[in-house]
Amino acid sequence: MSRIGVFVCWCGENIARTVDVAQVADAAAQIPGVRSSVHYKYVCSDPGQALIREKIESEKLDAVVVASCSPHMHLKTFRKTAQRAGLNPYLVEMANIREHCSWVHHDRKQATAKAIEIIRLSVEKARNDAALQPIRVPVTRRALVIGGGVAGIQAALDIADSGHEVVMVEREPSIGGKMAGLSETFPTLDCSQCILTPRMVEVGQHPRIKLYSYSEVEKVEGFVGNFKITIRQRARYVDVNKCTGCGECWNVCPLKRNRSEFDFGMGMRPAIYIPFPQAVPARPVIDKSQCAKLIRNGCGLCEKKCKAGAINFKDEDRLVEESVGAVVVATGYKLYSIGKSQPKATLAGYGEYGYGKYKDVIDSLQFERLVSASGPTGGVLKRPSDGAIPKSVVFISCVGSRDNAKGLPYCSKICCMYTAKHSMLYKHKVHDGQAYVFYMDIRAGGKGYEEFVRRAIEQDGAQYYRGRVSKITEERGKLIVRGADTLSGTPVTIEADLVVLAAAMRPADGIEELAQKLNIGYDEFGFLLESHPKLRPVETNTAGIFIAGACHSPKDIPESVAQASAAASKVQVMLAADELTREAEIAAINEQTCAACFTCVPTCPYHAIERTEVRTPKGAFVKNTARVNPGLCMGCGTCVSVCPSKSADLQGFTDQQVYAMVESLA
Amino acid sequence: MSEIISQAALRALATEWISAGKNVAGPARVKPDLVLYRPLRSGNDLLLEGYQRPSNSIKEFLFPKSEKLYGYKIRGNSIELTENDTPLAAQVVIAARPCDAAALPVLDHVFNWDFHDEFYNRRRAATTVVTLACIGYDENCFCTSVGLDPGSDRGSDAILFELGNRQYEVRCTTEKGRALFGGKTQKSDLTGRSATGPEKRFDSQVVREFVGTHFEDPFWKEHALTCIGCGTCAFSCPACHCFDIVDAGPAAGNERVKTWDSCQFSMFTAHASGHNPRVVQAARQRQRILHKFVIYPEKFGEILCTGCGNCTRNCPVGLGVLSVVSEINHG
Amino acid sequence: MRLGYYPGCALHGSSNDYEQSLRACLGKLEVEPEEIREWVCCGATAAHSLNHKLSIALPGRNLALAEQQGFEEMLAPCPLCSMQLLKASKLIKEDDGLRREISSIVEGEISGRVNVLNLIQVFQQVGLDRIKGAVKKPLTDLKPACYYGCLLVRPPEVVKFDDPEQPSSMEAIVNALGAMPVEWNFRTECCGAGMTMAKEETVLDLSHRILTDAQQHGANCLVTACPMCHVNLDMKQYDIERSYSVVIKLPVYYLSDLVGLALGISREALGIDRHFVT
Amino acid sequence: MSTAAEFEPKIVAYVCNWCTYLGADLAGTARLEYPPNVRIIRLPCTGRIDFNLIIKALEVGADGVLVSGCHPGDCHYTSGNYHARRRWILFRELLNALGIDLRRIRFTWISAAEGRKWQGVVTEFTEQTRALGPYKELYAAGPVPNVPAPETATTEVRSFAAETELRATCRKLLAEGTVKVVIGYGARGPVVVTRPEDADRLVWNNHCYSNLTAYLKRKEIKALGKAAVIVKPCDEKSLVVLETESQFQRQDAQVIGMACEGVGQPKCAHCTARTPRFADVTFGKAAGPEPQGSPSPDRFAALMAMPSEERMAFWTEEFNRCVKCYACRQVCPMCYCERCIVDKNRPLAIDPAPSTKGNFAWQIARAFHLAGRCVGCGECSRACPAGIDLALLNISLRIAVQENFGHEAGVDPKAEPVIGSYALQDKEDFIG
Repeated sequence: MSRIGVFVCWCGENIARTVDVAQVADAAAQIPGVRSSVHYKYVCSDPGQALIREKIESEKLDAVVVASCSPHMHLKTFRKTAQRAGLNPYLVEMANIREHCSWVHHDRKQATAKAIEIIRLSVEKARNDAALQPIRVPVTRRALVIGGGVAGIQAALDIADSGHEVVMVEREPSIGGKMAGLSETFPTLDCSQCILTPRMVEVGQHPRIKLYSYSEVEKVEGFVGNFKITIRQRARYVDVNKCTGCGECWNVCPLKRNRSEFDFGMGMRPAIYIPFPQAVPARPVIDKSQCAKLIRNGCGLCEKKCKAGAINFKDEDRLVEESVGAVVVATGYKLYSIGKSQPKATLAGYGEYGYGKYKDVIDSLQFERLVSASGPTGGVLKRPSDGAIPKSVVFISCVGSRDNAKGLPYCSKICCMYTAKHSMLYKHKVHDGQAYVFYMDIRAGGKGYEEFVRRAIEQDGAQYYRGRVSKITEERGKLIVRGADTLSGTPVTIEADLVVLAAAMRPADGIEELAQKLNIGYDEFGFLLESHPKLRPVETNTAGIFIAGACHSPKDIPESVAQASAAASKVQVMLAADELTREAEIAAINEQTCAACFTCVPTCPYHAIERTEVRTPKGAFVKNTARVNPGLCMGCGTCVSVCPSKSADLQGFTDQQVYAMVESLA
Repeated sequence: MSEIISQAALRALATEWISAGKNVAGPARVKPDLVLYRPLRSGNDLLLEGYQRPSNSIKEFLFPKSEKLYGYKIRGNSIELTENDTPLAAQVVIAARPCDAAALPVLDHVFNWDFHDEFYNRRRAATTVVTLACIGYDENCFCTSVGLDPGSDRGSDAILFELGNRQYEVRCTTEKGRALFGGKTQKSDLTGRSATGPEKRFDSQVVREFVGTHFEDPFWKEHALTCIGCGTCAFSCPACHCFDIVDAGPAAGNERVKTWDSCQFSMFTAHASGHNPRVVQAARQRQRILHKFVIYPEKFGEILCTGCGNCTRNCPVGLGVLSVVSEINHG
Repeated sequence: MRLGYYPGCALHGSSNDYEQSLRACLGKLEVEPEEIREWVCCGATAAHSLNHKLSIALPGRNLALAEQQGFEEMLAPCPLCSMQLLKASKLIKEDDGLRREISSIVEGEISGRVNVLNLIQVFQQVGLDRIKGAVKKPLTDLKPACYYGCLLVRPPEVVKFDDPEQPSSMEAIVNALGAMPVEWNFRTECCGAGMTMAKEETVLDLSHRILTDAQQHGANCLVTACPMCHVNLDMKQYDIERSYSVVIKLPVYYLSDLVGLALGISREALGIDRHFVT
Repeated sequence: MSTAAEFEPKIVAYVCNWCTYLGADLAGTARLEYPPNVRIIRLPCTGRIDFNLIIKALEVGADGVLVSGCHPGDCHYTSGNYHARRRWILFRELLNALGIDLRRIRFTWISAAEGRKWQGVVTEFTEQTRALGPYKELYAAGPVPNVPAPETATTEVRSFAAETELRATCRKLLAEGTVKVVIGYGARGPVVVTRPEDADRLVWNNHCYSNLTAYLKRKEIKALGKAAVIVKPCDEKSLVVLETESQFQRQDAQVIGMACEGVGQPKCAHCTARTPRFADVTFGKAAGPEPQGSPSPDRFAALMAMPSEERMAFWTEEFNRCVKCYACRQVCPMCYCERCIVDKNRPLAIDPAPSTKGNFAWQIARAFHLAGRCVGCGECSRACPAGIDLALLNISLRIAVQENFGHEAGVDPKAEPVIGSYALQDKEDFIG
C-alpha cells in the first residue's frame, strides 16, 4: 500500500489540547507511503467521515489510518466509512492517540512526539494490510437435538416453531427423559406428566421434527453450518410405521417379569414393551436380551397376535445420515451410583447406607416412581420389600454431593428441593406417617423455593435434622438409622420403614464419548463446558454446537427449560441466513512450507486446524500439511507462535505487519 | 646466503606491528582441539607448531564473511544512501599456509574480472601475507595433486621455512614482504626446509575430463547421498568465493551487506518463481566439483582448489573434494 | 518370599492364643512367618494421642528393622498394629523430609517399601482355592458372624483393604471352609476396645449389641481377626450376660481357628480350649 | 553512555486486544497519567506473541519490552495466555543462559478493568528501565570468561564385536528386499548402502558419531524406498520425537539399535542409556548397568555461576566465530522444516548476515525451536566448524523443560509436546 491517507482527529479538545495535531499531521505526511495527511475536529462526525470518503476518491487512497481514539471505540465506524467509498474495510487502521496518549500525558511536546510514533506504527501496519474478505460458510438450515428430555424437547420445539427442521435423537425407546418419570414437581406440586406429555406429543406430531428414538449419535463430521451426523437406529424388532400401538403384543407377551428401566426396578415389564403408557412414539421395542424368540427361537406369540404384522424378528441396527447446521446437546443426567460398583476409581460407594443390600433403601428417582400416579403401585406408596405402607420414612440428602472424601465436591442443587417435595408427597399420601430429613444445609434459592421448604417443615411436619447418617442397619424388619443432630448435638436413632437417598447428579452415561465425537470440552466430572461462563453460557468452544440442561451442570426443570430456549435462540440466529459470515482476520497456513509437525493442532482452542494432505489436481499425494478451517478459526493467532517454520500466519496481524510495526520504532 | 629470524624475534615483530596499528592475524588455538586464523592481540598468541593447518582460511581477512556495502534510510518517499567508509588499517596475515596464500591469486581473478570489487581490492592492497611452509601433511592434504607443494610461495609476500631450534629462514618475494622484514633478520648460510609430499592423490586432468563428460552420471547421485547440504566446505575453503547480498536489520533502513554463500545450500539457486534448477544435493555437489575443475579453469586457466583439504577436515559427514575426485580418478 | 511377623504386645501377652492359633494353621499351609528381631511397641496405645512424632517413630522403628532384616512383607495380625504401621509408612512415603527425620530418630533407613499385611491378606495370598483344597473337616454346621471391627478396614485411605462399610473378604474365606456366614449388621461397628480400661460399661454396651445382633441373625459363633475384639467379645461375654441378665454363650473364634479346624488341627493345638466361651 | 537524566527509555509493549489493551484504554478514560515512553503493539492474544518479536524489539533498540495479556482463566480465546505462559517460562531460561538482562523484559497480566495496574506497571517499569540506563549493546563483548570446553576423547579406532553381526543382518535385509537402503556408519562417516555386497562398508566402532536419523528427512534418501537406520541409544530418542511430530512412522523404516559404551563425545559423559529401547532389533551388549549421567555438565554449572554480563561476553565471543554454514541445522534430526525461518525474508525475522546480531538471532531461534524436542545428541556442537558450544544452549532448555514440566524429550512416546500444550498449574512467579 503506497497511497495511505492519514486522518488526525482533534476529538474536539480531547486530543488537540495535549497533542499538536497540525504538527502530527505534517510529520505523518513524511512517513513513507503516506499520500495525504490531514487533521480535522471530529473525524467520526458525518463531515469527518465525508472527508475520509472524499479523500479516498480524490487521492485514490489504498489504505486509511485514522489517528483518534481506541479501535474498540470506532474501528467498525471507520471501516464502514471506507467501505461506502469502495475501499475494503480491512484496509483501515486506527492510531489510538487519545486513550493511549492525549488523555494520559500532559507534556504537549512529549505527547505530540508519541502521537507521531503511534501513527508511524499504524501506517506500517496499514502499508502491509491486505484486502480481506470475511469468510462465508453455507448453512444447512436444520438442527440436531441430542436427547429427548425436557431440555431437548423445549429446544426442539422452539427451533421447529421458528420454521427450521429439527432432527431429534433419543437413546431410550421414548422421549420424555427423567421428567416423564417424576410424580409432581416443586414448588407448585403440579403433576409432571401433565405438563410434559403434551409437549412430548407436540414433538411426536410436529411436521418439522424428525424423531429418532431408541437411537444414538454414531459419528459427527463437518463443522459449523455443515455437520454430517451418522445416527445408529438400534434394532427395535417392531416396524414403527406398521405398528398401531394397539398393545396386543405386550399384553400377550408371557415374559412379564423384567426389571423396568423406566421404573428404576420398582416395577416390571414384558420383553416387548413401551416404557410407559404415554410414550412417544407409542411404539414398543423388543428387549433382545429377554425375548424367548430372539434367544432360542421359541414363543413368537406377539408376532402371531400382531394384526398389523409389525413384528420383525430379523430387524437389525441401521445407520442413517442427517445433515444439520447446528447441534444442541441435551443429554441430561443420571444419579450417583450409591452401591459398590463405581464408574471411576476416585468415587466410592456408600455401603453404610446398605443400598442394594436392604430392599427398602432406595434412591430418589425410585421414590418418584413409587409415589407417581402412573407408577408401578398406581400412586399408592408401598415399600419394595413387603409392599407395606411405610409409617416412617427417612430422607437423606447430599448422598455423594459435597463430599470430598469419597463422593463429588459439587452441590447437586436440586436435592434440597425435591427432598422437601418428597416429604410433602409422603405426608399427603400417608397422613399418619412421619418423614425425617437429614441435611447439611438447605439451599432453597429460587422463586417460591424457600417458602416451599418451610411448608414441608411447618405444615407437613417433616422432621429436619441438620446432620449426617453414619449407618443404616436392619433389625426385625426395621431399618435402624443412626445419625447425628448437630444442632442439638445429640445422636439420633430412627426406626424407619423406608429410607430414600438423594443421590448426587452426574452427567448421563457416555457423555465423554459423545463430547469427543462432537469435539467439545467437558470437566473432570463429565459435565460439558460452556465457551464462556458468563457471556457465552450455552455455546461450546466448537462453533455451531450448543448445550442445554443437566448435561452442563445440575439443574432443575425451570433452569433446564430456560437454557434450552436460550440454546434454541442461538441456533435460530445461526439458521436465520443461508450463509454464515465469519471473522476475516483468521489464521492461514502456507501449505507449501508447512512441515506437518502439527504442533498447531493441539494448540488451537477451537479445533480449527486439521491434519490433511496436499494433492495434485489428479489426486496424487504431494505432502502432509495442516489446514485451517475458516469456519472454525476465531483468529487468536496462537498457532502462529508455535509454528517453527512460520508457515502459519494471522491475517490482519501478519508477521510482516507486526515486524514492520516494531521496526518502525528503530 | 639466507635471511633468518628466530621465533622469539618473529613474535616480537608481530607485536611491534600490532602496536604500530596494523591488524595482525594468524593461527591461534581457540579450543583444545580447534585452531583458527584469528586477529591477534599479541605476537605471543601466535601458534606456530603442533597442528596441520587451521580449520578456516585466510580469505576472511580479504573477503569477510559479512561486509557492509552501504547504509540506507527511507525518508518520506526518498531514500538516503551512506557509503561504507570505515577506514581500513594495514594488515598482516602471518604464518598462513601455502595452500591459503595460493588461493589469493585465484580470488584476484574473480574480483577483477568483469567487475572491479572495491571492497576486496582495498583489503588486498592493505594486506601482506607471510606464509609458513609446511613441514608435514596429513591424510587430507593434496596440494601436490593440484600443482602446488608444501613450500610453494604462490600468493605470499614472504615465506618462512623452518630451520629447527625455533629459527626460520625468511624469503621475501614482494616489496611488501621486504618492507616488513627489512632489517629484522640476520644473515646466515642455513636454508630452511619444507615437507616433501604428500604423494599425488589424483590427476586433475583425468578429473577434468570425467567431470566434463559425465554430467548425468549416476556417480553424482550416489556420492551425494550422505551430503547434508551445509556450507562448511565452502566456508572453510580458501578459494570458494560465492557471496550473497542481503539487507540486515529493519527493512525501514539499515545496511545492505555482502555475505558468504555456498552452492551447497538448497536455496542457493532458488528462483523467485519457486523454481530451483539444482533441486537435489547431487546437482549441488557436482556443481562444486564442476566449478573447481572445469568452469573456473576454462575461464582463468587454473584449478579453483589449492588442496588444503579443509573441506574434508571440516565436513560433519566425512565428505569433501578429495573423496570425490580421488574416486573419479580411481574409478 | 520370606514373610516377616510383627506380633505386637497383644499376641505375646493377653492374646497369645491368637499367636498359637495362627502359627499352627499357617504352618499347615506352609507359611512360616519370621518374627522381626528387636521389635518395639507399635504406638497404638497412648502414643498417637500424646505425641504425633512418637506415634510415627515407634512403627517407623519396626519398619526400619523389617527392612534391615530384609523383609519385603510383614504380617501384623493385630489390626491396631497393622494400621499404625501402614499409617507411618504412608506418611513417610508422602513426605521425604519426615522420612529422613524419622530415619535419623530410629537410627535406620526407612524407605517404606515393606508391605504390611493383616491375617486375612495372608490367607488371600495363600489363595482360597488352595485353602479349599486343603480342607479336611468342612465346617458345614457352623454359621459364623464375621466380625471385622473398626480398624481392619479403616481408615480406608490408610489400610486400603476391602470395602470399609460392606466388607466381604472374611466371608469369602469362611465360605471356602464350608461354613455358612450369616448376613448381619454390626460387622464393622466398634467393640469399645479403646475403653476397656477407662469406661467398661461402654465396652459392655457396644459388645452386647454386637453379640446380640449376630445371634438375632442366626449366627452360632462369631469370628474375628483382632485380639482386642476377641478380648471384649469372648473374655467379657460373661460380664455382659451378667450386666444385661441375658444368656448369650456365643463362641468367639479367631479367623485362624476356623481355618485351622477345617484343616483338621485340634482345638487344643489351636488354643481354642483356652477361650472363655466354649 | 548517556546519563539517566537525559536518557528517555524506549519501551515496546506487546499487549492482547481484549484485556490489557482495554486496560490501557480504561487508564485513558480515567485520565491516569503515566510516562510517555511506552509504544503499544496490539495483538489479538498473548498466544500470538512470538518469542522472535521480543528479540526483534530489543534488536531495534528497545530498552525494555513489556508483554501483557489476560489473567489466567480470562483469555478471550480460553487458553492463548496459558500457551504463552508456558513459552515464556522456557524462553526466560534461554535468555538467562545467554546472559540477556531479564530485567529488560517484563511479563504481566492486566485485565480490562485494571487501568490502575496498567498505569502502575508502565510507570514502574519505565522508571526501572531508566535507572538501568540504555540497553546500548544487546550483545556486548567483554573479557572472555573461561567456560571449560567440552572434552572430546578422539582415540584410535576400536571396532566393536557387534560389527560382523550388523553387517550380516544388513546384507540379509537388503538381499531379501526387506529394506532398499541401509543408513549406517562407514570408515569416514555415514554411508548409505543399497547393495547387499556393499554391506561390508558398514562399520561399528568408537568413531560412529553421527546421529543418522537426520537422514530420514532427506528427499534423496526417501526416494530410495524403505530404509534401515542404525541408531545409538542416544540417537534413537530423536526417532521418538519425530514420531510424535508425524515426521516418521515405524513402518517407514527398520530401526537397528546398537548397544553402545560410548563414542568419546562430550554427551557420553552424561549418557543415561546404553541399550536401545525402541529399536526393532538390537545388536551388541553394553557392559554394566544403565549409567545415571546427570543431564547437566559441569561446564553448564560454570556458565550459570557467572554474572550475566560474563555469560553474554562468552556467547558473543562464541557467536562471533559463527559463519552461518548451518551445519548445526543440517545435522539436526529435529530441523526438518521445508523452509527454515532464517531462509524467509518477508518479514526478516532473523538477520541473515553472519554478524553478531544475526548470529544471536539465529542461534536463539534454533535453540528455542528445540525446546522440549532436543534429545541431546550433540551433533550441532560436533558439526560446528567454528567450535561453538551449541549443545550448551540446548542443555539450558533441556534442564528447564525437565524442571518445569518433568518432560524429557524422546523418552516417552506418549508424552504430549511441551510447546503446544499447557497446564493450569504452570508456574507464573515471574509474571507481575
